[in-house]
Amino acid sequence: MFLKNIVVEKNKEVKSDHFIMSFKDKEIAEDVRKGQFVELKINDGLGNLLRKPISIHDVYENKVSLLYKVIGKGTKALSKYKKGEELSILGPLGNGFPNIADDKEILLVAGGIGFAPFSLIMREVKNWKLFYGFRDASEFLLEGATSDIHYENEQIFITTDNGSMGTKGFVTDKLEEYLRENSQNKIIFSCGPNIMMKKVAEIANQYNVVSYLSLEEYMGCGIGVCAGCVAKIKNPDKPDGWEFKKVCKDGPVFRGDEIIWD
Amino acid sequence: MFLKNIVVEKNKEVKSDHFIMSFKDKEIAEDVRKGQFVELKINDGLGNLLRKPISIHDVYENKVSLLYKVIGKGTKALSKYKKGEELSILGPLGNGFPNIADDKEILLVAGGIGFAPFSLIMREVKNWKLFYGFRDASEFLLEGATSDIHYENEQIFITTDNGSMGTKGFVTDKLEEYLRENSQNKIIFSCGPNIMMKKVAEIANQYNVVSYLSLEEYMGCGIGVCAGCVAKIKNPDKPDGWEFKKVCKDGPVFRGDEIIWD
Amino acid sequence: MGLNLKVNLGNIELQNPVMTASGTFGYGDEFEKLIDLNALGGISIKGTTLEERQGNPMPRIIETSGGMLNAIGFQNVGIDRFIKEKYPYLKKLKAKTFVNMTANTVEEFGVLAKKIDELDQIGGVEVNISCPNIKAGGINMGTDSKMAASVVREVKKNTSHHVMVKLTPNVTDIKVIAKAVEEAGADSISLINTLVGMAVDIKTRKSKIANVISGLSGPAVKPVAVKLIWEVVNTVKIPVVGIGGISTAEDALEFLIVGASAIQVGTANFYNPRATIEILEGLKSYMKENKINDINEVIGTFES
Amino acid sequence: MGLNLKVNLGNIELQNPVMTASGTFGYGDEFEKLIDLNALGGISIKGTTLEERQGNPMPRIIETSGGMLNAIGFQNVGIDRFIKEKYPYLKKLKAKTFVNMTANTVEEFGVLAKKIDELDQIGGVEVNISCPNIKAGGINMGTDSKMAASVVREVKKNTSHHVMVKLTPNVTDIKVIAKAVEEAGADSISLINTLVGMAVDIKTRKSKIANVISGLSGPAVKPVAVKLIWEVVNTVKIPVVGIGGISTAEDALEFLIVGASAIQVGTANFYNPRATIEILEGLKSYMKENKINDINEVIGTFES
Ligand SMILES: Cc1cc2nc3c(=O)[nH]c(=O)nc-3n(C[C@H](O)[C@H](O)[C@H](O)COP(=O)(O)OP(=O)(O)OC[C@H]3O[C@@H](n4cnc5c(N)ncnc54)[C@H](O)[C@@H]3O)c2cc1C
Ligand SMILES: Cc1cc2nc3c(=O)[nH]c(=O)nc-3n(C[C@H](O)[C@H](O)[C@H](O)COP(=O)(O)OP(=O)(O)OC[C@H]3O[C@@H](n4cnc5c(N)ncnc54)[C@H](O)[C@@H]3O)c2cc1C
Ligand SMILES: Cc1cc2nc3c(=O)[nH]c(=O)nc-3n(C[C@H](O)[C@H](O)[C@H](O)COP(=O)(O)O)c2cc1C
Ligand SMILES: Cc1cc2nc3c(=O)[nH]c(=O)nc-3n(C[C@H](O)[C@H](O)[C@H](O)COP(=O)(O)O)c2cc1C
Ligand code: FES
Ligand code: FES
Repeated sequence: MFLKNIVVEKNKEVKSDHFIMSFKDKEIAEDVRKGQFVELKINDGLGNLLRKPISIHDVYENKVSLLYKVIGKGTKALSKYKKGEELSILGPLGNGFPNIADDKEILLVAGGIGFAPFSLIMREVKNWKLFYGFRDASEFLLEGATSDIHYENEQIFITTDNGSMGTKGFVTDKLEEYLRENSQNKIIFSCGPNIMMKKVAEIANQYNVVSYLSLEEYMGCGIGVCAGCVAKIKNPDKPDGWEFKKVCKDGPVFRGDEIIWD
Repeated sequence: MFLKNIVVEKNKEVKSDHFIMSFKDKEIAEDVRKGQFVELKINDGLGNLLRKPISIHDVYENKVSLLYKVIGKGTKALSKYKKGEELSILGPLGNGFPNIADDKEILLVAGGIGFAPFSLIMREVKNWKLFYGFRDASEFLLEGATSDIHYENEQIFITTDNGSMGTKGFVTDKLEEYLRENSQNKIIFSCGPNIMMKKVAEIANQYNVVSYLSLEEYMGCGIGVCAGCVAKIKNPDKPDGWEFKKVCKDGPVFRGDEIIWD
Repeated sequence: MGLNLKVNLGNIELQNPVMTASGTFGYGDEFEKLIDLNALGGISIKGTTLEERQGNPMPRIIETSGGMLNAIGFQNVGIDRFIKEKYPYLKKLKAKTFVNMTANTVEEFGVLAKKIDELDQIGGVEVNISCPNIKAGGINMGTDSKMAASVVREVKKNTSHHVMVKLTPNVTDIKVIAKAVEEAGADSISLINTLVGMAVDIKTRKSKIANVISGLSGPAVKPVAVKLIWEVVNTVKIPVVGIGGISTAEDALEFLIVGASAIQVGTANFYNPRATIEILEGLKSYMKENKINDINEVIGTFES
Repeated sequence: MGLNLKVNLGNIELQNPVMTASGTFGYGDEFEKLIDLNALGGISIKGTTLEERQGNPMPRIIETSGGMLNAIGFQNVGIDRFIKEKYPYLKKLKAKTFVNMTANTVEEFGVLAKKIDELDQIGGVEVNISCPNIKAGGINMGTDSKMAASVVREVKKNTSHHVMVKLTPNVTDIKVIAKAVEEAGADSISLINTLVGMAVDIKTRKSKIANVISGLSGPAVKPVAVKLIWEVVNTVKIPVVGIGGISTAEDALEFLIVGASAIQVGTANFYNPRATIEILEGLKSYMKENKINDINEVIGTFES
């Protein structure tokens, strides 16, 4: 974990409202594990007091990149940063996805901007398939954001809400379809809206596949001291059979069968 | 008075920490009277909540310019504005300096950045002399800021704190020296630190010259509704012989012999 | 399709719930070049006292993080000059005028109320009870339920106008004060007035505000205001007017949703003189987007 | 020339006046990669209760203008696990540990104090009395001078450690509470805890925080904090520790100048994990610039 000012090398809109920001930093690049995130301090006065969590999208030869969607005032202000400007960054943070032996196939299930942390996995791991759902073709991030990652078309399953690309419908339906045929030696990594991930956990359970889900919560500190970002995680040792774990420090990735959704 | 977004045309450091910002606006340009000011909303989140008052430095063919010194976070943020960016502006505000018949000589007495409102006068009025005091030669704004205004060297009396330009000493001493010789048909306009203007008022009184001083106070609204910016002004009709007048609306220019300093 | 923005404060109707807060809008006229005053629901004038007052020494205001401190000290023209010089302008507006007033004794509140009672074209009086009671050794009347109630009774005795009572947030239990003023006859309650605050100049080691103690307002105080208004709404039956850090339609909606029947915009008028109008426009957009015809369908719909 | 930054809180000495505030610094260890913990004056740990607690449902925090709201609900490991798992690390630091604790009954405060009394390497306990008293129908103990005093007496009875009592700002008259806890034996007072607040999601019309009522902290509250601390300093003889919106050395100096003997940094730790260290450096620069050798020459030098 580092706290430092990085110098923005690129900050560019790749699809409507979706930006990639990149910077060079050897220490961070070498320290990153897949699925970790950073906390950015956006300095536009006091309008954005707290840091903003953004996943590490990709790392390549000391270049770290973030893929983010503008949804509010923080990300809006982030999108205004220009090449050469400095930004205080805290990270890498959290426990990412586990390392998986090559004989297992990793099924990546992404919903919308939830695709962000998967680039690094697609780059460094061989045996994967991507199930990627989004609203409209204009939000397809695979080309704009990760043009230099090599993959076969058969590795990718796309669904959109409006059918403008891939199959019209839910990405979780595609996932189930696939698992129905081949559920051996699979493992699921997922990131996206809660409603989607809950479904992923159900399907994983149904097909007896282990799933790892990357959760999102509003964060105060990012380092486990404020307890602002918790998720209900099963723990038989606790009186009620669960405890609140910190998404920033104990997560953001948790096993799907240990998460209690309510 | 207008409330509008202007587009920054220029925002450039002319001397160390002294900037000129200019923009084109016909309505404001035509409405301005000498010694008025505007209130700028610096939009860097909530770090600068209130507007900042800045004098109208110069107006020339619909181009309005402001001359300001970076002294705190507001002016710092102002200095970051780039050509093409928008800025909300409220003004022109206040009562400026009175119009003076040509047969009177106007003695402009400026201290440091207090020089700001005088450019417009030097441009539009003929019969003036400038008494201009500042700390160090590096803060001399006459060349950097007003290069296209024509004047004779005899019209200008300079003093600096360290003697690096003009005479070493107080500008008010120069003023007195001058008045000692010629106090007929003179009128004084002054802008600068309170301590200087208080002295100007004393000298004016001593030589029986009318003086108009432009006061500075922390401002809330700039339009006379908050009563945050008052100055003690003589008024025989009030029980104590004075009242608090609003610098933003009743001023910023007041007659020197009516101001009560305490 | 016409949107209804009319709201009622007990016996009076406002053409919409957007008012201005006392001390931040002068007597209205200063804003006539900047906004259409006739578009507003109401205008609460600068706190008026029996005699003209010059107020506190300078400096009186300073910016803080997300807010500002002020200690103006009720500089105002006094009730008689208000009636002669300011009222004629205000009475012609569609926005209802609320005569915000304050005093240092219960009796003086009565005298003021009687004078205001003569004005036939106002929305009501707004009684600012956050003032030191000189006879009771300077205790803030707004923090003592008995004193607060006696001020309200005295005002009610002297005017048949709508009596809005403005509460201070600087109390342990706002419910007690709210109940007391309701029982004393208040027709509505407005809150919050400023939070007490202070700021130090580390160079001079003196206060940044001459009066030392000052009042905090602006976006910084909004969460405190929303909470107190929600508590008061759940305590009294009379209408409540929400104030505190409102600068956008979203802010205003927070207050309406927790149950405020109207809102007042204060500090925002300084940095955005068009804030009130923009809030009004924003309320209309919200209603359209959410297919709401009547703003009253928003008020008090908070789900806890 | 050596600068002296040592300050005394009654019977204990801190190597400098910069502490961290409870709930914003965990148990210290999380910061070890980011700052030199041995450089701090003191660390107040996350509010500890008798039993482990899971706290409130999510969401628990939200940003506001210049501040943030939180309703964590005292998620913590409980006093026994604190002693076993966290204390061994903390006791080795030069920064003095203050065990911040809270409970819902007076008796439980006593039990906690007794357990803490066993720890020989701490600076003291910090008693957070802003908690509902279950036996007294949920009234906040920090807002009632009698309850506050009885908590302090119970704690004093059960420990010989330094007892710092942390006050809530949500009261009409802080002087009454401060006097009561001083008379009950408090060795020092720290304040402010958070201001009560609330925020509404205008889309769902529900609270943005699951618990509805939450606590406001951060730069937004600083003016309120400075004012209350100044009042308490002028009321009691025991040392006062200033908290509330401190994020820079200038902020810290405001509190020291009005008379705080030390300060605690809270929310700033989140957005600037190096805030404490930067404050410390800033204090030193201020002393050098103003030719002050001893930080105690700054404390309480406010000229009103
Ligand atoms: C571990 C983690 C990784 C993330 N990775 C990415 C990513 O790679 N790309 C991406 O586009 N987004 C990512 N997000 C989401 C991103 O943090 C939010 O979109 C961003 O904080 C929104 O800020 P805003 O000011 O623009 O929006 P706001 O207007 O402040 O709020 C919009 C919504 O964003 C969420 N949000 C706001 N602030 C925070 C905060 N401090 N912590 C958590 N949630 C917040 C809230 O749910 C809020 O309702 C991630 C979130 C987490 C927790
Ligand atoms: C009528 C008038 C005309 C002015 N004209 C000019 C000009 O032409 N050029 C120029 O450089 N400066 C001018 N000033 C001063 C200018 O307004 C301040 O320098 C500026 O507001 C400082 O803001 P800041 O945030 O940079 O400083 P801060 O760090 O906020 O404060 C530094 C000091 O600036 C003053 N100040 C800060 N905010 C305000 C405010 N809202 N209103 C008044 N004073 C404030 C205070 O005395 C404060 O101590 C004028 C002021 C007034 C009242
Ligand atoms: C400069 C200033 C002057 C004020 N004067 C008065 C006043 O005279 N009477 C009154 O009842 N409230 C007064 N207030 C309080 C406001 O009406 C309002 O209650 C408070 O500022 C909170 O709202 P805001 O955050 O929108 O400003 C004043 C506030 C400010 C900032
Ligand atoms: C997320 C969070 C958790 C907190 N938890 C506690 C706590 O457990 N015990 C306590 O006494 N104060 C707690 N506080 C209050 C802080 O210690 C401090 O008094 C308050 O936040 C004001 O200081 P600040 O503005 O510097 O944050 C908490 C504050 C925050 C923001
Ligand atoms: S964000 Fe603070 S504990 Fe996770
Ligand atoms: S700044 Fe508000 S009255 Fe002058």
